[in-house]
Amino acid sequence: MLARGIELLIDGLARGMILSLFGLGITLVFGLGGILNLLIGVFAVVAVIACSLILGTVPELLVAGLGGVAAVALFAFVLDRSVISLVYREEGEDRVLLGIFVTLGLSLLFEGLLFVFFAESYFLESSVSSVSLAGVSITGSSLAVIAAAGVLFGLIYYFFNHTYLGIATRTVIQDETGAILCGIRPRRVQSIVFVLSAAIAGAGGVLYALDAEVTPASSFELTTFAIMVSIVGGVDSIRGTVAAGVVLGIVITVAGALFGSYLATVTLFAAAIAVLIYKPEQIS
Amino acid sequence: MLTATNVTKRFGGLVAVDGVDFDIGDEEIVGLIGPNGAGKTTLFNTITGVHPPNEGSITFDGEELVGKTPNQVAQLGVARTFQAVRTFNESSVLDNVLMGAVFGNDESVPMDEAEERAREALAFVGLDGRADEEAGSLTIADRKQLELAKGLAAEPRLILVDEIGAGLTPAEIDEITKTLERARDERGVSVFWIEHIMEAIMSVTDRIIVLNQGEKIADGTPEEIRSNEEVTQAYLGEVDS
Amino acid sequence: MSLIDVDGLDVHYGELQVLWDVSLEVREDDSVVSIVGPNGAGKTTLLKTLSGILTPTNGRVEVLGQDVTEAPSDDIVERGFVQVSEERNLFGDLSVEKNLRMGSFTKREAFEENRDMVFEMFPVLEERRDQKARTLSGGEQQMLAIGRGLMAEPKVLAFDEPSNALAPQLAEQVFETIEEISDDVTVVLIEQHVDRALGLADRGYLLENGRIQTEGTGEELLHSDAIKEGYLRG
Amino acid sequence: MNVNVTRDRLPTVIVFAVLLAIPLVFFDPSTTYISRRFIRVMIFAILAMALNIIFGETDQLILFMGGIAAVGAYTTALTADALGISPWLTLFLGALFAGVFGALVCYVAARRQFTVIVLAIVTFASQMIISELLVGLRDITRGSTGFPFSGLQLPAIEQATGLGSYAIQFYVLVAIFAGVLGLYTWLRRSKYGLAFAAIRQDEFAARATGVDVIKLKVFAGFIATFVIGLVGPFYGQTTGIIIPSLYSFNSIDVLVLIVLVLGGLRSRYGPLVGAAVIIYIDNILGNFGQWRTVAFGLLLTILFLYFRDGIVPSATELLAERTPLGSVLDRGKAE
Amino acid sequence: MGGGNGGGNGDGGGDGGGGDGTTGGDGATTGSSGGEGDIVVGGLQPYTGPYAQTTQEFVDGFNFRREEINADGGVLGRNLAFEDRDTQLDPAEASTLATELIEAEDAVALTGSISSDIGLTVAPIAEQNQVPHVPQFVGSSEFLSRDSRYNFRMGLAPAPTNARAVSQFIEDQGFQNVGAIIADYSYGRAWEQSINAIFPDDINVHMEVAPFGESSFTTYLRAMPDDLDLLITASHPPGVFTIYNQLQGLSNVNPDYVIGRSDAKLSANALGDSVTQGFLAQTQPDPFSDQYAEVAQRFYDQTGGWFGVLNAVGYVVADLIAAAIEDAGEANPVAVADSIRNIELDTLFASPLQYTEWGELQNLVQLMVGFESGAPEYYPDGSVNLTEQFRSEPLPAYDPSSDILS
Ligand SMILES: Nc1ncnc2c1ncn2[C@@H]1O[C@H](COP(=O)(O)OP(=O)(O)OP(=O)(O)O)[C@@H](O)[C@H]1O
Ligand SMILES: Nc1ncnc2c1ncn2[C@@H]1O[C@H](COP(=O)(O)OP(=O)(O)OP(=O)(O)O)[C@@H](O)[C@H]1O
Ligand SMILES: [Mg+2]
Ligand SMILES: [Mg+2]
Repeated sequence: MLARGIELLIDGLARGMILSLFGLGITLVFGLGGILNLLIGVFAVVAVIACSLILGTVPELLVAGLGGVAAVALFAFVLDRSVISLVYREEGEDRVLLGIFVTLGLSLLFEGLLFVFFAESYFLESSVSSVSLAGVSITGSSLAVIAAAGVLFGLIYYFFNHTYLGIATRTVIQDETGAILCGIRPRRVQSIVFVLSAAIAGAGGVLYALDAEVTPASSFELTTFAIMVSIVGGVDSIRGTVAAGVVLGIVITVAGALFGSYLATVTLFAAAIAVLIYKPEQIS
Repeated sequence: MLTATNVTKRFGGLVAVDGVDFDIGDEEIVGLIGPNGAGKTTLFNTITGVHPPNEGSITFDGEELVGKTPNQVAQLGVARTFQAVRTFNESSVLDNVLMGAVFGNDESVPMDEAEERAREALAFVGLDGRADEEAGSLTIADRKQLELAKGLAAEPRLILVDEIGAGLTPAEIDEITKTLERARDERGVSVFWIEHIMEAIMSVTDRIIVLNQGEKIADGTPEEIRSNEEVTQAYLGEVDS
Repeated sequence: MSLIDVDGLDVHYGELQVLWDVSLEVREDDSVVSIVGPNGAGKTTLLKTLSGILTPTNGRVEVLGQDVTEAPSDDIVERGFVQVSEERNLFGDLSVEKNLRMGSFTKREAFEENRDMVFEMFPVLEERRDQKARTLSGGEQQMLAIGRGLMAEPKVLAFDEPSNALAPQLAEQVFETIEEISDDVTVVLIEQHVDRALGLADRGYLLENGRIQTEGTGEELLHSDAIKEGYLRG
Repeated sequence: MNVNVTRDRLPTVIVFAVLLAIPLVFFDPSTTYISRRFIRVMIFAILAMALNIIFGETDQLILFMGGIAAVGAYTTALTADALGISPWLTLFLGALFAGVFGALVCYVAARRQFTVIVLAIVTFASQMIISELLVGLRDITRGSTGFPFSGLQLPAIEQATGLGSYAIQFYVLVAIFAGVLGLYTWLRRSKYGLAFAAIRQDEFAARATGVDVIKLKVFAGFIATFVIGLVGPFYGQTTGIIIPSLYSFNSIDVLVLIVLVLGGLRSRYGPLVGAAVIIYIDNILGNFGQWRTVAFGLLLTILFLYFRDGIVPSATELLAERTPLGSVLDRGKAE
Repeated sequence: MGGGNGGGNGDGGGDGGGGDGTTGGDGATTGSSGGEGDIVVGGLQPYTGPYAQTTQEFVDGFNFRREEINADGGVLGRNLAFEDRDTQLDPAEASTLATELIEAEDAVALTGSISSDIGLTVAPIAEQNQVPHVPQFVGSSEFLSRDSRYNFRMGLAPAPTNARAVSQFIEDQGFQNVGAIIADYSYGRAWEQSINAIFPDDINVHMEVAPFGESSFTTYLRAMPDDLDLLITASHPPGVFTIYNQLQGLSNVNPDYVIGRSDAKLSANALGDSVTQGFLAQTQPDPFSDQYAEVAQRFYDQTGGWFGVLNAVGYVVADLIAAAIEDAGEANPVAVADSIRNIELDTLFASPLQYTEWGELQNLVQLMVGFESGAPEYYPDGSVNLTEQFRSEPLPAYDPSSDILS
């Protein structure tokens, strides 16, 4: 019984860490620049597809995974320089609204393209094998996810708390003019963060695909989860987003085990609503 | 008219307003001064229902304000302006004042009468020529006047004014000070006024209340305040005007 | 050589023109240059243009002999022009120390040295180095804003209404600090306390309706009719 | 606030004359798909109108329009079925139920001072829950296979007028649209309009001015969700089936948002024009086969980037510059 | 991958006359746009959404057969044209498109529909307009009623029929412990009921119900007994691949066989080599027949692709509609529906295609197809080959008035 409980928690943790990564993709760009990036799911899917294409030639998952993430970062960079720039030209609520709609349009566009050219199901296989310890069996993918996401969180934490550029991104979140006055170029920081968020979402996608099927149709669902996690986590708090992802991951996993069916999904959304009603002031 | 007893407001561990008692009479201009962070704005917020006090009672014409929402307090006849001006910048100047006239009052005023009141309030602050402009296009000084007009259009008995002089030139401060004075004299409105600009506040107030770290440390005529040692130490420093 | 040379500046917000043909100069031997004028005259707009937040429609801005009219903001800070803005623009959720660290974004190598200098100037900031900026009192925030401005080792430090909304005691402190700083750094000062501002200034400009009306030494301006009528009490 | 009444009525007269003429010109028993498209335009115009009231006027972005429409549709159909009466009789009940539910959500949101985004997410999550429940409570709702629905016809009137059932349905929707438009116009010109403007710009200041923000937000929320709940059953009627996937986020909310924003937020005819344009575009893109979504996404991106103020406001502005007619159309926009 | 879509649907223009590169020149009859032009089949394809790939496979197979037919002189001397629309899996959209295809394009038949939602929405439209509707995949038992005359089952049998085939497989292999993951929507629940009604009483069945959109099945899988002989995932169609993949990561749940979806080719593509570890595709087309091999060879020669089971379903639909029109002697929908109902068509299915009067597949034979390393003869570029694990007896048609699903 206890073993089963631990298994559940670990499954939930792995799932939650992936959710956190997706959530971070939203948090960084929305908290920083006011753009609710509905392309997050597309980024994740593109990374998975790129990774799986690379696996065709370089059959090493780590390399291919990094390749996939790099590809999606490049994709995001091009978008940022072109369309997203037009959005950043607006300010305040105009930017928020335009951001939502432009990324909505773009996500339809790219989803459509993926449906036409890459409509298959994608999985990635990790070479980590499952482990059994004192009656607790942990799947290889969970281990891989927890390890990789853990490293990523560490890097992200270090970046945002200990590097000039990382702290600078937070200054742009808090006060764009203040940042300019310090000689920081918000637009450049925003670009870096946009690309970074795409890369993080891409990494989330690659980890997700270790376990579950990814198709172009996944992108809507992934975006949904990303937004929920980010909002529940407080939208501009990196720590909050990570915590929210982990908690929601565990909630949905445990609820699935306890209630067994559609109530799990209901529980997830209900939990999110409850958090928001209880603590709306967290959210800017 | 307004009586506060033992008003205390805490934010977490911080006691922003600490057991403050005071009252404001009819047709009186009362100043509220104190160092930055003394709790002046917070005191306003406890009166207007934005941050109801944790303890104490505030009555207005005998009616308890604690527990009322901001709009209920406004409708009872307590108008206010904000430290950072909060006019409705996308609406016309007239509509801004109209909002005050229509909603700042518990009587149901027909639209055309409300408009009459609004125009009159605009004239009172000297903005009558600019009724159709967008509020956002006014200068800060004019927007402060506009906010005042919006409050006055509700025909309140008391208006709370938060640092209306900040950032204005001396000439503009004089202007707005006169408007406040006229509000009392011509419209019978009491004014409760937070200000850091001593020249302005000393010149027209009947009484001044001084807050320091949430506590009331003095309450008296401008002369008394000027010569109060504690006030000088906590607030005025070496400068005295 | 002049530190700042502004020539024929026109600035618009969208359709709305706010500055007309503004020319002014900050010289190396100035210690304080004051810009005064009524609300909405365009003083803040002028400073924002100098900082590269706004781009002029016409005219030129030179900082330390280099044309920065179209330059990005970091170039301007790096060249030595920094401003302490009207709203202070602190980073509320960052600690005092991190705010200072961001101030040295363009002078990273000198961060520790400069930080210690700021702490020396404002000991209270050292006491609060790990406190979030938003929880500071108004006066402390103003000190932090000034400190952050100094971190970039500016040649010219501009202040936009530094005493605004400060209690008289604090306002006085700030003026004293400015006077102190102006020994090392050239200060551009915008103030509603016209008498104090012009009292400190070597030279001053009167800006009205987006145009420079008068210029002169602080003393001259203080006694000019234009100032007496509009800005000083009786 | 003075409105020149006769001049103001001109666009209204034109719009409704066109709407009334549409069935006579375009509806033909051999091309019912065209009738269906027009009905779809009306349905989305009304939905966008509802969103215009709640989001455009009071800045409450709700993303459970599909869910609310479903609440209206299921309540209407299931109670009619249970009581053995015509859904015409329970239509109001469905709408009321939807409206009360919507009002409740708005009340919680206003009390807890949700920001736009929080409300959007909370309603989105509610939408997900509603969909799950519709599928999960299959004993009541018939689960994911839904049930056929065709009770909202008026055979007597069809016979009396000689008009087809699609034409009748279209006219019913035009009547609802007229009602909502009338209500909206009245709201905008009364003190509600003033209060909405205050709430939209600065809720905090609005409270301090004496505006009962909570009451007004709940009021706007009730009207909007009532209208959405009212239209829900008609959407099922045109499709011939009431089924959870008919009322999904992707098929309702996304489209309504696009329609409203492209048509013109806070304009009286924006929702109608937006619905017509978007559904027309959608129709044309039907020929693109598997490239449809690509083309639609591309077009949307471009439209949003370059027509973000909405078609109606942009057009009236353009007209106002050129001709006196513009100022006529513009009425009701700026006051 | 993804190259398979170059060939197919370049016929978006669709206005009568020339257009199609492959036409044999036979359609040179007089009327350019009116009655004697192409015979149009309408395609309600969910190009956007989770079935994008599935529908594309279908379209490729359909167009392949259609072009062959046209190259062969067409049907009744006329070209068979395909008007496809993206339904986006939205019922409202699908119903309008179905009507439009019938009214504006004069479609003689509709096809392409996937999922119960769309099937159930389009079915009454087909009945009202008296146009035959042959979906790709609609498994809902409610798709057909005893009164249906214009709707015909195709690529996916209803759950009771599938369960019957699985039941035969279980008896044949002597399985004792069987697990199933049930999707929490009507098709999944229909499986649940069918399993309860049809499976032998003396075996242990363990069922777990998971949400429709679930992406993490580890929890449900852990709850399965360790010594499973067979795990049924076909009862959770959208989860099949994910379930199988997550199963690989669990050391203590090791069924010998896993029944997944019918699309062997997509399964192999998605799951890679692991598909050889017991994955089974339950198919209606028979990939081991000579006829199938011939077609698949032609397909490979022309497109370089692997002719999979889903391509075969598209192929069969084109075959069926063309044959029905020929039988009817006219491109009249009512007559075509009539001849479909009476047809006995030997095509790529494991049994001749036969319908009940209400449109249910009759005497259907299903296969359990396994995988091994290697490549099919007709697709030498492949890395897995198909193996026949089991072939069912002819299955009785599901009768909507029976009480299996109550
Ligand atoms: N909503 C709040 N949450 C937490 N603390 C608050 C809040 N509002 C005010 N405070 C704190 O309460 C104290 C008093 O603030 P208040 O705004 O009343 O000062 P004030 O006297 O108006 O100062 P100033 O003259 O600078 O405007 C300050 O320390 C402030 O940080
Ligand atoms: N973002 C803006 N958009 C449009 N107009 C603006 C904007 N900012 C300022 N203005 C207008 O430009 C003019 C000059 O403003 P500016 O803030 O530069 O004046 P200022 O001299 O600094 O005044 P103050 O003493 O009030 O700080 C004013 O009329 C103001 O209304
Ligand atoms: Mg204050
Ligand atoms: Mg200024």
